[in-house]
Amino acid sequence: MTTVEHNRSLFGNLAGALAQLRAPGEGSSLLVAILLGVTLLMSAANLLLPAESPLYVSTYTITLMGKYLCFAMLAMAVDIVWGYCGILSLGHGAFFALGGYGMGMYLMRQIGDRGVYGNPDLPDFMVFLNWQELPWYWQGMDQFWFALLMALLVPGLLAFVFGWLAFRSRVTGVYLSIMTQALTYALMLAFFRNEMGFGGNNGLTDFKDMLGFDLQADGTRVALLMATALLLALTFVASRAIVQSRLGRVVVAIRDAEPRARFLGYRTEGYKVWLFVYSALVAAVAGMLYVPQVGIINPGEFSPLNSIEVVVWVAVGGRGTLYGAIVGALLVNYAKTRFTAVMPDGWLFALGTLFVVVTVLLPKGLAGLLQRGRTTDAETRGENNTGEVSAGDAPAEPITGEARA
Amino acid sequence: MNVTAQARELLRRDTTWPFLVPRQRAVDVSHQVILYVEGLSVSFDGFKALNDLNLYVNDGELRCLIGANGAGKTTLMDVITGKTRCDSGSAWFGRNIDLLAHDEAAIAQLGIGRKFQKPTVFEAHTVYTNLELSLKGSKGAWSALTAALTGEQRDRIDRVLETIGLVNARYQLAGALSHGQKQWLEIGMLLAAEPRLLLIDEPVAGMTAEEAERTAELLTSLAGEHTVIVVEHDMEFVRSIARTVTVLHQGAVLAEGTMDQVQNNPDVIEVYLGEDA
Amino acid sequence: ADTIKVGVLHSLSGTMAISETTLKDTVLMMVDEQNRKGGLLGKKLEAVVVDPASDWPLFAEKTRELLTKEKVDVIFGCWTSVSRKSVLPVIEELNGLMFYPVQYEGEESSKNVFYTGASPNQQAIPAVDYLMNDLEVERWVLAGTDYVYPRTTNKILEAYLEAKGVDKKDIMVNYTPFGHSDWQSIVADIKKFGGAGKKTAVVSTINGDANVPFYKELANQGVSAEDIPVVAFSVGEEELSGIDTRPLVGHLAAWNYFQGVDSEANERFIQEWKKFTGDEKRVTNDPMEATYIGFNMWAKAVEKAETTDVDAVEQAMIGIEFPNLSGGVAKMNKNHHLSKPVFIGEIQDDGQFEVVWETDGLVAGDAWSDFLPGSKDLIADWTAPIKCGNYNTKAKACGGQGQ
Amino acid sequence: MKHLLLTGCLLLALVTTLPAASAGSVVSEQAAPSATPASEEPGGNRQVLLARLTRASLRESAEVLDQLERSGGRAMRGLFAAMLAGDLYYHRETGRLMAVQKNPAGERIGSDIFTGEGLGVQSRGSIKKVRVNNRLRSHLRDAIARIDLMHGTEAQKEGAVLAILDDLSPQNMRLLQVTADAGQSDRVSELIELARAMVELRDSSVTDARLSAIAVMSGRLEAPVRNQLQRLLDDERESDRKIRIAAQQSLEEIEGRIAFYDFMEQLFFGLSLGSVLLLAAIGLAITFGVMGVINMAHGEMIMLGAYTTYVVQQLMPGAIEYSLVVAVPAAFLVSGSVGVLIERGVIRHLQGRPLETLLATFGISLILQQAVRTIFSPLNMPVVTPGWMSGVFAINPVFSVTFNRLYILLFALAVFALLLVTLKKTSLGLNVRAVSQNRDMAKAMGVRTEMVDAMTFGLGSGIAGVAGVALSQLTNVGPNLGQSYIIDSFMVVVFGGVGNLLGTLVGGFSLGVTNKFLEPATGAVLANIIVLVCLILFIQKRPKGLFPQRGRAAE
Amino acid sequence: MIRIEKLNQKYGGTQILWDLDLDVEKGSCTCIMGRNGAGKTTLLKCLMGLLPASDGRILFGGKPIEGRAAQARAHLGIGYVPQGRDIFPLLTVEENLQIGLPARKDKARRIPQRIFELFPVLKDMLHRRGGDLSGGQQQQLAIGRALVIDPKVLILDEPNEGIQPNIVRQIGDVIRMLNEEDGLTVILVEQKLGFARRVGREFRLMQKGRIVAADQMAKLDDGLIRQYLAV
Ligand SMILES: Nc1ncnc2c1ncn2[C@@H]1O[C@H](COP(=O)(O)OP(=O)(O)OP(=O)(O)O)[C@@H](O)[C@H]1O
Ligand SMILES: Nc1ncnc2c1ncn2[C@@H]1O[C@H](COP(=O)(O)OP(=O)(O)OP(=O)(O)O)[C@@H](O)[C@H]1O
Ligand SMILES: NC(N)=O
Ligand SMILES: [Mg+2]
Ligand SMILES: [Mg+2]
Repeated sequence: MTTVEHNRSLFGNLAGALAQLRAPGEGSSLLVAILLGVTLLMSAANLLLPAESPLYVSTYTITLMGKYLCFAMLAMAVDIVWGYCGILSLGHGAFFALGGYGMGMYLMRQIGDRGVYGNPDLPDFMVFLNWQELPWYWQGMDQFWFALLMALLVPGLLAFVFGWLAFRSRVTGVYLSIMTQALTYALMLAFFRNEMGFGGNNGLTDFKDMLGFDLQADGTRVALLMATALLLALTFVASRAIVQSRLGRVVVAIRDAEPRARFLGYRTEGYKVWLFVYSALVAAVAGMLYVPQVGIINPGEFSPLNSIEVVVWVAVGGRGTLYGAIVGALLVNYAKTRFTAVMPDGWLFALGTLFVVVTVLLPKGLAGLLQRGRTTDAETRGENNTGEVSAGDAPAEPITGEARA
Repeated sequence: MNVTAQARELLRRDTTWPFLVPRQRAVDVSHQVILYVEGLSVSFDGFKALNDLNLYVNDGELRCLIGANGAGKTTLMDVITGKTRCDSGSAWFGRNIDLLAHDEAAIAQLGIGRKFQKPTVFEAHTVYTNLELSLKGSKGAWSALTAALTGEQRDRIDRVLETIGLVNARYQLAGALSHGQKQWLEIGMLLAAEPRLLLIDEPVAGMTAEEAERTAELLTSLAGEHTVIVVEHDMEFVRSIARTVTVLHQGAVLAEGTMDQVQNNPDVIEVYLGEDA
Repeated sequence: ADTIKVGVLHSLSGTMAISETTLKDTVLMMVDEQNRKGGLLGKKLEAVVVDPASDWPLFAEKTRELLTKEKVDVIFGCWTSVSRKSVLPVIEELNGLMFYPVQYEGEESSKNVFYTGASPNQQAIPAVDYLMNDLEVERWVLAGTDYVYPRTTNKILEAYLEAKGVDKKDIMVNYTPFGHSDWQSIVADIKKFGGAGKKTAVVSTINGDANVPFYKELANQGVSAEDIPVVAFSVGEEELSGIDTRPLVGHLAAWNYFQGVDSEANERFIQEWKKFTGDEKRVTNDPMEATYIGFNMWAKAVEKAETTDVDAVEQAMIGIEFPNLSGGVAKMNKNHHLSKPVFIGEIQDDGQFEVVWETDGLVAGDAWSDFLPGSKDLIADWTAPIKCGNYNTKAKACGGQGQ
Repeated sequence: MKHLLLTGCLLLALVTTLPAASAGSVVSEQAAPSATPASEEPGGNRQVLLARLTRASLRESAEVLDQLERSGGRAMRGLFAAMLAGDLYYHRETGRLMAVQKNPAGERIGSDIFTGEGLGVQSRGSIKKVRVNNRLRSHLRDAIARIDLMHGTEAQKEGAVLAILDDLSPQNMRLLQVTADAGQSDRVSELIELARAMVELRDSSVTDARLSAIAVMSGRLEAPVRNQLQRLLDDERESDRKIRIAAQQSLEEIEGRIAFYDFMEQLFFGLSLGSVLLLAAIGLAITFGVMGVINMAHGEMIMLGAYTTYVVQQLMPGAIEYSLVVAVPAAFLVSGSVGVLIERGVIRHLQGRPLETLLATFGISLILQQAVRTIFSPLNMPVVTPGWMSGVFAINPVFSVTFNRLYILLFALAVFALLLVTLKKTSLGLNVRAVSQNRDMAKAMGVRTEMVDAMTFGLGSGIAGVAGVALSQLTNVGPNLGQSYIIDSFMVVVFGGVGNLLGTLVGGFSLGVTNKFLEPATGAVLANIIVLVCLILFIQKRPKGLFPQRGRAAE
Repeated sequence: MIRIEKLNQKYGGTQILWDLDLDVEKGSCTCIMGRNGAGKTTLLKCLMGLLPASDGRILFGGKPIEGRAAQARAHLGIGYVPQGRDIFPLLTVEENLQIGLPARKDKARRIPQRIFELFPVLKDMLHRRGGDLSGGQQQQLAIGRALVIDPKVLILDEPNEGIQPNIVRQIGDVIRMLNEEDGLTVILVEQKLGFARRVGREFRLMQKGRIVAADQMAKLDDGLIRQYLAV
C-alpha cells in the first residue's frame, strides 16, 4: 500500500467509524480512542518499520497529520464559542497565531549561534536589521516553561480584555464578529511591521531544536504528533465536560435567549468571557503545537481569511458538535492537501463546490449526516434531543436577531 | 486620590476589598413594603411611557396591575428588572436595595423573577433543562461548571413539572412547545427560581378559561410567602385573584383600590373597561 | 525511476498566483522542450505541479510532499522570500535541490538552493548608480512594501548613498503594507519632497499588487518620469501588462533581462513562449529568464554529473555557464548565485521596456551584502575547502561570526 | 520636480541658442516665417538633420534636436510634440519622418510631420520608431516650452514662466524680458514680475529694493519662492537683519497658507478614500445589511464589475472615452445577474440559516476567483483611464485635486443617492425590509418573497459591480481584487450600523478621513492599525454601530 | 368557501394534524377551539400555506390550493392575523399597512380609509415603528393589516391575547360587523368562551389534531366544554 492509499484508507476508516456511532457518549470516547489509536499506529509505523515496508508511514504523513490535528483543535476552539455560545468569532486565528509566536520565539532563541550570522543572542532577522540587543519582550523566551506560559498568557489575556470589553458592553452578533475580525486584522498589520520585532513578513523560521531534540528527527516529529493527539484528546474531553456541565447548558441558553438568562440571574457576560478565554487558550495550544511541526510562523496566520476558513471547517463538520468541528477540519484540510496536488489548477473549484454543496444539502454539516444515519427516521428535523453535544439544532440563529431584527 | 494613596487604601489590613464583599444583601421589609417606586419617568424618543409613576407594594401581597394597552405596565416591569433605564425617579426593593443601581442579573439574584409578555424560553433545551437552569442557587460560571442536581432540586423540578402540566413533555425541546405550553413553562421557570417578588406579565393570554382558573389558583397560593405583581387584561381572571388593583393610564396611576372600587371608577370604565364590562 | 521528476512549486492561487503562475508555465515549457530534445540521461522529464496557494506553511508541506512522496529530482519554485524561508529547512533536511528564480534581498546561501534571480548588487546598486551619474539625482525616495526584501534593499541603499555623500535629509524612506491601494498621501508627499529644488528620484521596492494603484496615482497626480523618475525592482513586463502604461512612459526598472533586449536567443524564446501559451500578447520577464537559465544549467549539470543525485549535481552546477537571453553568458558562481548583466529600461507606451543603460560586463551576485555591518565579512563558497554558505573572512570560519 | 530638469536643459539650450543670435529679437524673427513649408527653409540642412535624427544614438539626438530648433523654431513644434508623445516614426526605406497613430481598427496611420498631410496606412514592418528616452523627452519639453513662451496659449506661457522660476539665469531673464515686452495677460505678467522680484532679492544689495521684492514674493505658493526664502534664511552670509525678518515673516505666511491647503488636501484624500470605502461597502449594505446574508462573495461581485469594464474597453477600443459610460450599466447587469443566479441557486436554500450563507458564499467566492483566473489568466488586466478622468484640477501650486478621484467621489454619492431613492420610493424597498423582518408574515401578506429576494440580492450585487467599474480606475483588475475590499466593506457596514444605509455613508467617510489625517503622522500601516483599534473601542461605546436600529424590536 | 379534506401535518417525526376535515361556508363565522397544543395554529398555518401539509386537500371556492404558495393564497383573498401578531417591528405602522396593497384586486395605491375608521388608534400611530406599539395596538394593527388586502376570508388566531377589555369588545364588534355587513367569511381561533360565543356563529372543537365536534355556536354546551376544553 502506498502512502496515498494508506492515507485514503485511514480517512475512510475514521469516517466509517464515526458513522457507526451508536450513542453520543460512546461516540465521543470512540473518537478519542480512534484518534489516539491511529496516532499510535502511525507513529509506530513510522519509527519501527523500514522505509521500504508497505506499511511504512512517511514522515511527510506524520507532519501532515500533526498539522491537521492542530487545525482540528483550532476548529474545536471556534466551535465552542460559536456552536455553543453563538459567538461567531472571525478572529480566532489571532489566538492561534499568538500561541504560535510564543512557541516560535522559544524555538528562535533555541537556534542560538547556529543562525546564518552566528549571533548567539540575536535572531538573524534582528542582526540584519541592525538591532543591537534583544527587545525586552524577547527576554526569558529561551526558557521553555516561560515561553509556554507566555504563549498561553498573552492570548488568554487578550481574549479576556477583548471579551470583557465587548461582552460587558453587550456587543453581539455580527458586530462582535466583525470586531474579532478587526482585532486579528490589526494584529496582522502590526506583526507585519518589522519594527515590532517579530520578523515582519518573514516571521520566525529556520528552527533547529526543541528542548534539545532535533526538530528534523523523525522521533521528534512523532513525539510532536503524539503530543498533539494527546492534547487534542485532552482538550476534547475537557471541552465536552464543559459543554455537558451546567455551564454548557447555560451557555447554550445564552446563545438562544441571552436576556432571559440574565433575568434568571446569570451574569451572561461572565460566562461568555470565560468561555471565550477558554476557547482562546485551546486555540493558543493548537498554535503552539502547530509551529514546530510546520516550521514557520508568520503574520499571515493572523489574516482574517484564515480565521474565516476555520469557521468554514466548523460549518462543514457541523456546528455545535465538538466532533463535527474536528471532522470538518480534518476533512477540509485533507481535501485541500489532495486537491492542491491532484488538480493544482482547479482545486478551488472543487473546494468551493464542496462548501456550497455541503451547505445546501447538509444543513447540519457532516455531523448532521452522521446523526441522521444514527436516528431512525431520516427526514427528522429539529427534534433531535438526545442531549449530548448536539446543540447544533438550535432553532434560533443568534445572528439573525442582529441582521434581521 | 493619587495612586499610592489608593494602593495604601487597598492594602490596609483592617478592610475587606469592596469587590470581595458579598453583594447579596437580604431585603429589608421592616416597613412591610417590598417595592417602592417613586416619581418614575421613562421616555422613548420623547414619548412618555411612564410619567411620574408612584407605586408601593406590600410584602406578600398579590397585586394586579391593569391598564390600557400601552399604559406602561410592561415598561414598569422593565425598569424594575433593570432592562430599561429610567429618566428620573427611584425604585427600591425593600428599604435597603436601590434597584436602579443594579443590573438585570443582580436584580434577579436579589430575588425578583419575571415572566415576559411574549413567552421566552430556551428553545434548544428541554423543558427539564429549562427548569434546571431556573433553579435558585449560585449563578456563577465557576460553580456552574461543577454543579449537579441534588435530590432536593430534582424533587422541586418534578413538582414544578406537575404544577405546570408538562410532565409528559419534560424531555421535549422547549422550542417545539405550543404557545400556551410555553406560557406554562415560563411560569414554571419562575416557580423553580423561588423569587421573593414575582412580576408576571399576562400569564393567561392564550389559555383556556379552565387553565386560567388553574393559574389563578397557583398565583393565589404563591402570595403570602412571595409577593406577586400580575399584569393581565382578562378581567375574569383579575377578578378571581385580585385583592388590590392598580390601574395605570398613560404612564401614571389612574386608580387604585379593590376590584369593586376600580370597576366602578368612571375613569377606568372610560379608558379601559368599556361600558358594559 | 524511469522518468526524471521536476517539481514545480509556484502558487497558482491566492495573492501570489498573479506572478507565479507564469513561472509554472515556463517550467512546463522548458520540460517540454527538453523532452523534445530527448530528455536527460536518456530519460524523459516529468513535471510534478503542486499549488502551495500563497500559503507559506503550505510551501514547506508541499516541498516535503514533492521530495518524499513524489521523489522529485529538482524543484523550481518560490517567489516571495518568506516562501523560500519556509521551504529552506525542509529542502536542507531532505537534501533536495531547488532553483529560486526571483530577485531577492540576499543574505542567504544554502547548499540546496541555486539563486538565479538578482541579488541587491545586481539590481539596486547599478540602478542607483545610473540615477546618480546619468540623471544627476540628488534626492532619494526609497519606497517599499514593508517586508524583508525592500527593508534589506533599502538598508543597503541607504548605506550606499550615505557612503556616496548623500545627506540623510535627502533620503526619504516609506513603507506600506502589502496590497496597499491608497497612494494619494504618499504620492503627494513624494511630490512635496521633490519640490525642494533638487533632482529627485523614487527607488521603488513596492511589491506586486500595490504597484498598479501606485502607478495609477503617479499618473493621475501628474508625476512624470522627467520630473521624478521612479525606478522599480519588482515591476517587469508582466506587471505592466496590467496597467495602461501611456502615462508612465519614461519611468524605469532595473533587471537582468528585458523582453525588449535584442538578441537571437531572446527572439526564439519569446516566439516559443507565445506558441506555448497560445497567446500572442503574452510577455516575458526577468524571473522567466532566471527560470530558463536555471533549468538549462541544471540540465547541463545533470549531464555533466551523469546523475540527478543532488550532491553530484550541486557540485557540477558550480562553474557551469549557459547563454542567457540577452546575448551574453551567465555563469553559476561558487556562492550559488549567477553572474549576469544589469539593464536599466524605460517604460514604453506599449508596456515594454527600452534599454537605456547596461553594465559593461557581468555582475556577480553577492550572497552577502558589502553594505550591511552584519554581513560585510561574510561570503558563501560551496567548493572545497570552505564549503559553506556563511564563511567569515575575518574569523576564517563558517557559521556567521565565527567563534 | 519637473522644473529642475526642465531648466537644467533650458540653460543648456540657451547657452547654445542665444549667443548665436543677438538675444531677443532673433527669437521673434524666427517666429515670423514659420508658416512657410519646411522645405523652403535655408539649406537642405534641415533634411540632413532630420535624416540624422533617424539614425542618431540617444546621445547624439539631443544635439540634432538643438540644431533643428535653431533652424526651424516654431515650425518644429509638431515634430517635437510627436517625438515627445512617442508617435514619431520613419519609413525604413525612404527615411521619411511621419507621425503615426493607430486608428480604432488598430491600423497605423501616418501623417506628414509638418503639413499633417495623410500618408495612409503603414504596415508594421515598414516603419520604425524614432527612439526617445527620458533625457530627450525633457529636452523636447524644454524646446516646446521655449517655443510656447513666444507663441503658445496662455496656459502654455504660464507653464513656461513657472518653469523658469526654478532657474533665474540672466539668459532666462532676458527671455522673460522679451516675452514681457510683447505684452502679456495679467497672470503671465504677474509671474514675470515675481521672477524679477526673486532676482532682485537675490542679486540686489539695496535693502529697500530687496524688501519690496520680498513683499512681492510674500504669500506666493510657488515652490521656487519658498525654496529661495528658505535658502536665504539658511545662508549665514545673509546678515541684513531687516531682510531676514521680512523673509522670515514672508516664509511663515507662505507656510501658514500651505498648512491650510495641506489640511484641505488631506480632507480631500480622506473623502476620496471614504468614497472608495463607501462604493465597496454599499452593495454589501444591501445584501448583508438589509437581507442578512453574510456575503463573502461580495468582493467578487466588485471584481466582476471591474472585469466587465476591461471587457467593455476591449470591445470598444476606439471609444475609450465613452467606455465607462457603457461599463456602468454593463457591470450592473453582469454582477446583478450573477447575484440573481447565486440567490436562486444557493442562498434560497438557506432561508432561516443566515450563518450558513457565510459558508456557501465563501465557496462561491473561491469558485468565482478561480473562474476569473481560468478565463482571463491570473494576471492583472489593463483598464485605461479615459482622458476626461486623467490629470489634475490645480487650484493653486500646492493644492490640486485629481480628476479621477473627484469623479469617483461624486459617482459614489450619486450611486448612494440613487439607491436610497430606490429603496425609499419603490415597493421593493418596503418589501425587502418586510421579508427580512418576518418572511412568513410577508408571504401571508402576498409579498412574492422569492422575487424580492432575487431582486434585492441582484441589486446589491449589481451595485457592487458598479463599484467595480470605479475601482478599476484606481487599482488592480485581477482575481484578488475582491479579497482586498471584503474586510473593509464589512467593517464599514458594521461601523455604520447594520441595516442603515446612511450609516454606511457616514461610516465610509469617517473611516476614510480619520485614516488620512492619521497617515502623515503615523505612516500608512500604523494609521490603519489605529483606526482598527479605535473601531473596536468605538463599538464598545455603541454596540450597534453609528446609527443603531432603535426601538423595542431591536433589543 | 373553504373545504379541508383529510389534512395531515407533521413536524419532523411527530404528527400534529390527523386526517382533519373542515368545511367553512361562505359568509360564516367559524370559531375553532381546543386546548393548548391541540393544533389550531398548525391548522391555520396549513390553510395559509405557511406550513406544508403532508397530505390532504384544501379547496378555496372549490379550487384546490394546497399546492399554492402563501403569497398566492393572499392574492386569492385570504387574510391572516397570526397568533402573536407578527408585526414587522421595524416598519412604521403605515408601512406595515402598505405591504398588503399590491395584493388587492382593485390595485389601490393608498391605505383604505376604512381601516382607520375601524381602528382610529392606527391613525395616530401612523409614523411609529410597529415594534414599539403596545400589545393591544399591535393587535389592532395586525387585523388592520390583514384587512388591507381586502380579503374574502379572514383568519384570526387568538386575536384577543393581551388586549384590554374595551378593545376586545371593539375587535369583537369589528369582526361581527365585517362578517355580517360585508359578508366576510371569518375563521377565528379563540380560547375565551365569552368572546367566542359573542362573535362566532359556528364552532369547531379540536383535540389532538382532529376536529371532534362541530355545530352552531348556540349548541356549544357545558358538556362539550368540559369534555374538550377543560384541563
Ligand atoms: N423601546 C421602546 N421604544 C419606543 N417606544 C416604546 C418602547 N418601549 C415601549 N414603548 C412605548 O411605551 C408605551 C408603553 O408600553 P408598554 O409595553 O409598557 O405598555 P403595556 O402597558 O405593557 O401595554 P400592553 O398591555 O399592551 O402590553 C407604548 O406606547 C410603547 O409604544
Ligand atoms: N416548530 C414546532 N416543532 C415541533 N412541534 C411543534 C412546533 N410547533 C408546534 N408544535 C407542536 O404542535 C402541537 C400543536 O401546536 P399548535 O401551535 O398548533 O397548538 P395550538 O392549538 O395553536 O395551541 P395554543 O392554544 O397553545 O396556541 C403542539 O403539541 C406543539 O408542541
Ligand atoms: N524576493 C522577493 N522579491 O520577495
Ligand atoms: Mg405589556
Ligand atoms: Mg396556537
